[in-house]
Amino acid sequence: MATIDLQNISMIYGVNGTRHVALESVNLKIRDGEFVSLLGPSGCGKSTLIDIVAGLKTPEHGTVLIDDEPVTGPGPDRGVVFQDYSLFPWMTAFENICFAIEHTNGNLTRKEIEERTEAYLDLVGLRAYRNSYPNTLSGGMRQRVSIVRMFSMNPKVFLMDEPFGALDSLNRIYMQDTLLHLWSGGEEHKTVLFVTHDVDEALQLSDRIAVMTPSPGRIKEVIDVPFPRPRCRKTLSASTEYSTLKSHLLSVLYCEMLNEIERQEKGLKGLA
Amino acid sequence: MATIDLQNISMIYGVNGTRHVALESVNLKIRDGEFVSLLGPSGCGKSTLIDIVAGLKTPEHGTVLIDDEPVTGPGPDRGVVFQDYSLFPWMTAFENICFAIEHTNGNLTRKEIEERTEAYLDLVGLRAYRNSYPNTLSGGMRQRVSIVRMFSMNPKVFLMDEPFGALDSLNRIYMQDTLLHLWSGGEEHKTVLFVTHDVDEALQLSDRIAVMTPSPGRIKEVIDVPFPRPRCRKTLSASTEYSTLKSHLLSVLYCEMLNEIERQEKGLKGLA
Amino acid sequence: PGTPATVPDSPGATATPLQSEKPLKIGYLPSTGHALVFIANEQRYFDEQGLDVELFQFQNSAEGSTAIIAKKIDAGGFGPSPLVYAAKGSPVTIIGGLMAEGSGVIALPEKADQLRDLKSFAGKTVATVRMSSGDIHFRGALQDAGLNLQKDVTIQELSSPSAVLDAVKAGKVDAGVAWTPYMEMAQSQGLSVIEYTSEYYPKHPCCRMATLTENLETDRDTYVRMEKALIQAYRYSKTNPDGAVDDILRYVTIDRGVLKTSLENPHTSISPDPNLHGVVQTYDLLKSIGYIETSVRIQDHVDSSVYKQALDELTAENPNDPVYQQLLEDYRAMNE
Amino acid sequence: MRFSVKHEAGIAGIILLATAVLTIAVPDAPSQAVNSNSAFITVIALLIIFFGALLYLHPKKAQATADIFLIIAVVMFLWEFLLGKLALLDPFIFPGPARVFRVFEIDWQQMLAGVVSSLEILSVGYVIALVTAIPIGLYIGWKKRLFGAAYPIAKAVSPIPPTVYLPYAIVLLPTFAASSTFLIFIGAFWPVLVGSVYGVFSIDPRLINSARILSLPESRMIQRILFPAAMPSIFSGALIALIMSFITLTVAEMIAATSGLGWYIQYHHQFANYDRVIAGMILIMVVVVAVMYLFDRIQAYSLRWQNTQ
Amino acid sequence: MRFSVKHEAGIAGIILLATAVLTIAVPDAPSQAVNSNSAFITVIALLIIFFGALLYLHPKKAQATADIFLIIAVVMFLWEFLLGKLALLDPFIFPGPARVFRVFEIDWQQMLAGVVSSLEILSVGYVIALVTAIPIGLYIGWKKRLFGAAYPIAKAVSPIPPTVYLPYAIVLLPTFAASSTFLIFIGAFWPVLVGSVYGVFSIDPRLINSARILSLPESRMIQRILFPAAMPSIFSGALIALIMSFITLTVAEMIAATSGLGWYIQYHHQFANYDRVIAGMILIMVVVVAVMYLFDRIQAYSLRWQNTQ
Ligand SMILES: Nc1ncnc2c1ncn2[C@@H]1O[C@H](COP(=O)(O)OP(=O)(O)OP(=O)(O)O)[C@@H](O)[C@H]1O
Ligand SMILES: Nc1ncnc2c1ncn2[C@@H]1O[C@H](COP(=O)(O)OP(=O)(O)OP(=O)(O)O)[C@@H](O)[C@H]1O
Ligand SMILES: [Mg+2]
Ligand SMILES: [Mg+2]
Repeated sequence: MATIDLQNISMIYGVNGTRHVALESVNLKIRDGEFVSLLGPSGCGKSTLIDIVAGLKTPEHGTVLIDDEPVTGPGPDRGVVFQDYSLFPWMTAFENICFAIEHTNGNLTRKEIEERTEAYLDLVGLRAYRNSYPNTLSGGMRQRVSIVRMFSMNPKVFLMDEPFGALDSLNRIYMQDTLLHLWSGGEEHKTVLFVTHDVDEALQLSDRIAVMTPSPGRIKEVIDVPFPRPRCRKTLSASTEYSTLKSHLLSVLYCEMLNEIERQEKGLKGLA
Repeated sequence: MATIDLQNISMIYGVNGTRHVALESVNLKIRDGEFVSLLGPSGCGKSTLIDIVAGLKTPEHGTVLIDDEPVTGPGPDRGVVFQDYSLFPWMTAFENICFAIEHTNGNLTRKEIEERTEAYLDLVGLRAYRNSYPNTLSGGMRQRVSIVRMFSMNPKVFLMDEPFGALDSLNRIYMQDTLLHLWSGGEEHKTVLFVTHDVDEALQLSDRIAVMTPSPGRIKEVIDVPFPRPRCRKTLSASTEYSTLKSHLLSVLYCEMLNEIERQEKGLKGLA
Repeated sequence: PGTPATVPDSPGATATPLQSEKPLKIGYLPSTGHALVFIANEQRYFDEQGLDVELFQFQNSAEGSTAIIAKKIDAGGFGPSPLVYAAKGSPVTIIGGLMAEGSGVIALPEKADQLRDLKSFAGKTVATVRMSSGDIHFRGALQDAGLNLQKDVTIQELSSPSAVLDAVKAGKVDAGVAWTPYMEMAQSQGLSVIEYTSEYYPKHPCCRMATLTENLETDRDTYVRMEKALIQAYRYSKTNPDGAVDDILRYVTIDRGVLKTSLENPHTSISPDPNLHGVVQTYDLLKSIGYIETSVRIQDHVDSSVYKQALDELTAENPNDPVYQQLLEDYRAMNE
Repeated sequence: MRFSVKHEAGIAGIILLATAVLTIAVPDAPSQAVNSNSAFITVIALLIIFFGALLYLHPKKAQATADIFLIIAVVMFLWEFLLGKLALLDPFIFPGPARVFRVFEIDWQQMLAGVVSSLEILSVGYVIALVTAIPIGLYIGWKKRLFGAAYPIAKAVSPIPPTVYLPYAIVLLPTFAASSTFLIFIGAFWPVLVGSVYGVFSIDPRLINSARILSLPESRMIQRILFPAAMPSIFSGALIALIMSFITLTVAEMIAATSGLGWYIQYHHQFANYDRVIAGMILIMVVVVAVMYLFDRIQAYSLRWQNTQ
Repeated sequence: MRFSVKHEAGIAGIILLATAVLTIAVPDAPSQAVNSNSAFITVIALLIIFFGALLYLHPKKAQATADIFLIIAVVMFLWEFLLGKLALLDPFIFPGPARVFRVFEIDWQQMLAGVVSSLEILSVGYVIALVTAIPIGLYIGWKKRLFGAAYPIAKAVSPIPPTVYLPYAIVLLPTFAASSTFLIFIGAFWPVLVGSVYGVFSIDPRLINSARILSLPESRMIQRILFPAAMPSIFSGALIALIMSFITLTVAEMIAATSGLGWYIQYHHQFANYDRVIAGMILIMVVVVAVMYLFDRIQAYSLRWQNTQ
């Protein structure tokens, strides 16, 4: 059970006297058990928004309500996969997950914790790397540990910031399926806020997609994804409904960005 | 002018007494001005290979020849975009690029260096962020600074490790075009070794694609991409030749991984 | 109060005209033991002797003695350390004295009575400052009384006389060895004096004025003049004790009353005399209590004649001065 | 219930005032009595004014200011009450505040001269230590071979107490001032060296790789990469070095000094003038706070790229 | 042309041998002469044996070993030649090696006792400093409010020289040994504190965020996140603290000690026995090298997650 209600969120970063508006009046209501994706150009404030919902940053204006309670700080009800998947470098992969379980599922015995950890490592095929320190893992491995660490906290809300960016395509599909399974599989639906750059990924996974404008970030449009679940990747992407939705999404997404890109392209000529 | 010749490269990591074979007998010849992509599952040793060619790691066996000269250390002839795009946190975006130009294009005046830096920042639309420290940039912005920093070194060889992973789709396409332009646009073709997880990206950009096996990493197959240049994204992806090549590539890539994934899926059931 | 160079009541031999004053660097410790140096400087006796004296303050004897050896200063009076340096074969020579006696043993009043006899120190703990004059003479006295320094008493060495006072007051030790003006401070803080070391070794020397032997060979006259200034200072301290107190207070920051009592204390004597006999006695003590081990004869490192010459010249200038007469007498008793 | 900053600041002010009232109204313990308590009263008045000014000028730092002054106020009050009025501990080594602050009134000229002369040898010795230890430390940390050889030797030499250097400094250096400065230098040298070496060691290897592909010449590598990257650790070493230099002052000023912060303490310590010793300590603290303020500003500016938001 | 390690090791060995030959064959300067040079010869022999053993046992570290012993050999040779044979500097404060090493032969019992008693107060004081300063430092670094109030006060108090604490330690603590230990403690405290605070400050904020979403209780946060993350900086502080403790030994052992490393130096310094002072310094160095070896092992183990390549 968890609803997320973003009320009129603004965020301003003040660096060396200058003020940079990162988010402006963001309003979004996420229902209990809903899967919402955030799409938007680089630098539009997606990570900032995730941090705010997680309670790690305090917005300049506005409030975040989780189950109608205002957020005042981080809590174990909200798990986060960070864009740069920060694992604790002094803990092995195993210990990183153990540690998360230990502090969010209070009443487990040591043995149960370790069993669960093993299970989660199996889930991402990293059993052989249980005793490796993060420094010795490849980028994709670290990302997978970071994802299962979040799963292992068993929070009500999943906040995921480009979680699958460093994965090869097969692992990516597999992790998507796993995410959907964990989202809907347990006794209760999780509520998911999912940042991605991949339009297909957003369409495959989400109930709704929120598209943001470039900085200052605002929510431009929220698009319903009406496909029934479980969805089949192949048939879905072949359907015309899918194509229509995708091109609509792209046009919304790109309309403002194209000007920007055009400007950049001039730079390319300037370089020669 | 630069050829890359990987001769029988093996790499073993020794951590706390255990030995982990990351690369095994990798052989690959890249011709002058060629664009070669590396595809492979997470953890197969792609980043390790890039590091070895860059001269940052010494292989256990084998040699890397650049223009028939063995590599003994890093050199300004090889530019690298790292997977985690490490910028110097104490330099602003502007200074990061300036610094790279300054040390690789020895005979420029201060003014020329700064002008070039401006041009490169324009190229990725980050002029407004010239005085921002990396800590205050978004993931995608940092990645773009890191990419142009490499371009600005004007090396003969581009070594790029998942350079576009954190970019939104439009910026990604734009950066791909920019890369192709810089690769072929100047007086001399650059030689590119490009790591990606995106099969489409590899097909759109490369002359050849090397597919690697999961650990220990070996080169399983090298596939020619025969499409003429300049390539048009839309027409290309619609062509049947493209589909055939793509499914071949996917089957090569996945055949070994599928077993692995199947094993992982059992973990998912074990978790419930 | 600033004491300008008044017309000296003992006109010094101003053989050297003032414009070619001889520079001389003297090291001292901020302690009442160096009173003669302070008075000579304040009363401008050095100037009268044609010396352009520059004073250097040190915080302990070791550094001061090193500075002499390193020729960074020309002379200085640093406790018994010139004796030790001489014993090491270092080319220093003692030419005069500054202070004698002045040390004593203190304790809490309730303990003091039981410790009147030296033998009663058996089994007790005593705090001292190693290598201070009091320490040497107290150890010597214990040994003379038949106690074994290693077995019969526990001697706790501390870093300063004030630390000794603290330790005695805090009851960490049974008794402590200190010197003036700490003896007076101790009394003002409620401690009792058990005995002064002058009772063990009358007229035993304390700070000695020393210089490098080679300085005497090349420039003896300068040191004679220095000694003359110190003798004049001695005379001043005898004839004008209040003025002396003022002069000393410019160099040491202690209570005026305490300083005055300490100068009037019969167990303390300011004296410019080199006291060859006393030095030999102390030197022998240093050896017998195990502080030094040497074959060097200390007699080769004391040159009383510099002082004698200074005294003779002054007496010649003022044949009837009772202070100088007394000093002459003392000289014969202590050096010949 | 949590107090607001305003409440807290108010309480601090009231305690300071109470201390002043206590000082004036209640007679000192006989063993702690001084001619006049005016110096102490003045200090309390100055504290109150300073407190108000800080609150007014830096409203953002009101919390820290209130906290600090609350602590100071409580310490002053207890000091005056327990030692000044009740003389609970040996009045000789534990003088009351009135006696201590009176020293400032009497000795202020000497103290001022001491601050100037100490800052002189301090700054020269400290700056030389920085200028030599940072490059050497960075270089040792960077060159694995040098590290293997030089660092163990440096570590073996480092714990030699400054008093041991004293005679050698006196003999080998031309002037006493040079000897004092040398002692400050040697005391400050090791912390900065250790900080620099550790700084290089804890640099993220990915940053080092980023730099290596530029094939920088060594000097540039040290100046532009190792130095800034190791900066946080260097600052930590430099702070300890600063503390060390102040501590070494007492030893350095044993040689032929007649003024100085360390000399003042050492000198009066010798005469068991504990009121002056404590006054000297307070003086050192005041100087240290001022120097640290400067230090913090430089550090904040140099590390402005770190920990943003 | 670059020498191979073997060449270098050979040269170091030859210089050591040459020193021995020089010692035996050429008479000492008169001012430096001692009854017997056998102690020095023994030391050189031991050095050669030790050198060979290290080369043999740790072939991987041959380069560093050869470098270090080359330096030692050159120092020994120059020392013997310039001071022992030629007596170029004042023989009184600059004794030759034969005179210095003879001290070990004579005083070894006393020295051994000194090492034991010093290590005792050293380890107690140092460990107490670690145990108190690390948690306090981490906590101060973590709690912004505490940092604002406590850290400036800590910095103001820190530069008080240990000699000033002496009388208070003597009066307030029950035994002289406790006073000595306290001085060691206070000397080691500040570097560890500063290292811990800076350690917390330089933690990557992303790691802090990772930890915060787990909503850890404060104690866990400190133990499991701040402590390991700040570890490199804590080690840097702890190393400086170790150096400081050895330096403070000379002051600490001025209180009623009758043996000890610092006491030995201080004692003979007072008697101007410079051969013994230098022997004491060498003894301290040997002890420090041994202690540092232990320290390095602990550090390498604790930071094994860092810089793995
Ligand atoms: N410093 C290291 N120490 C020990 N093992 C390492 C180290 N770096 C990498 N490895 C191991 O080497 C293997 C290859 O790592 P590498 O980073 O090259 O993979 P990759 O192909 O780049 O993967 P990804 O696509 O996930 O980035 C992995 O199994 C990893 O655990
Ligand atoms: N700590 C900070 N200080 C100042 N500005 C910041 C800070 N963090 C982010 N910003 C700015 O806020 C804006 C939004 O950043 P954010 O990281 O939320 O973008 P994003 O949507 O996640 O982008 P990306 O897709 O590239 O990760 C950017 O312009 C960035 O420069
Ligand atoms: Mg982001
Ligand atoms: Mg990789």
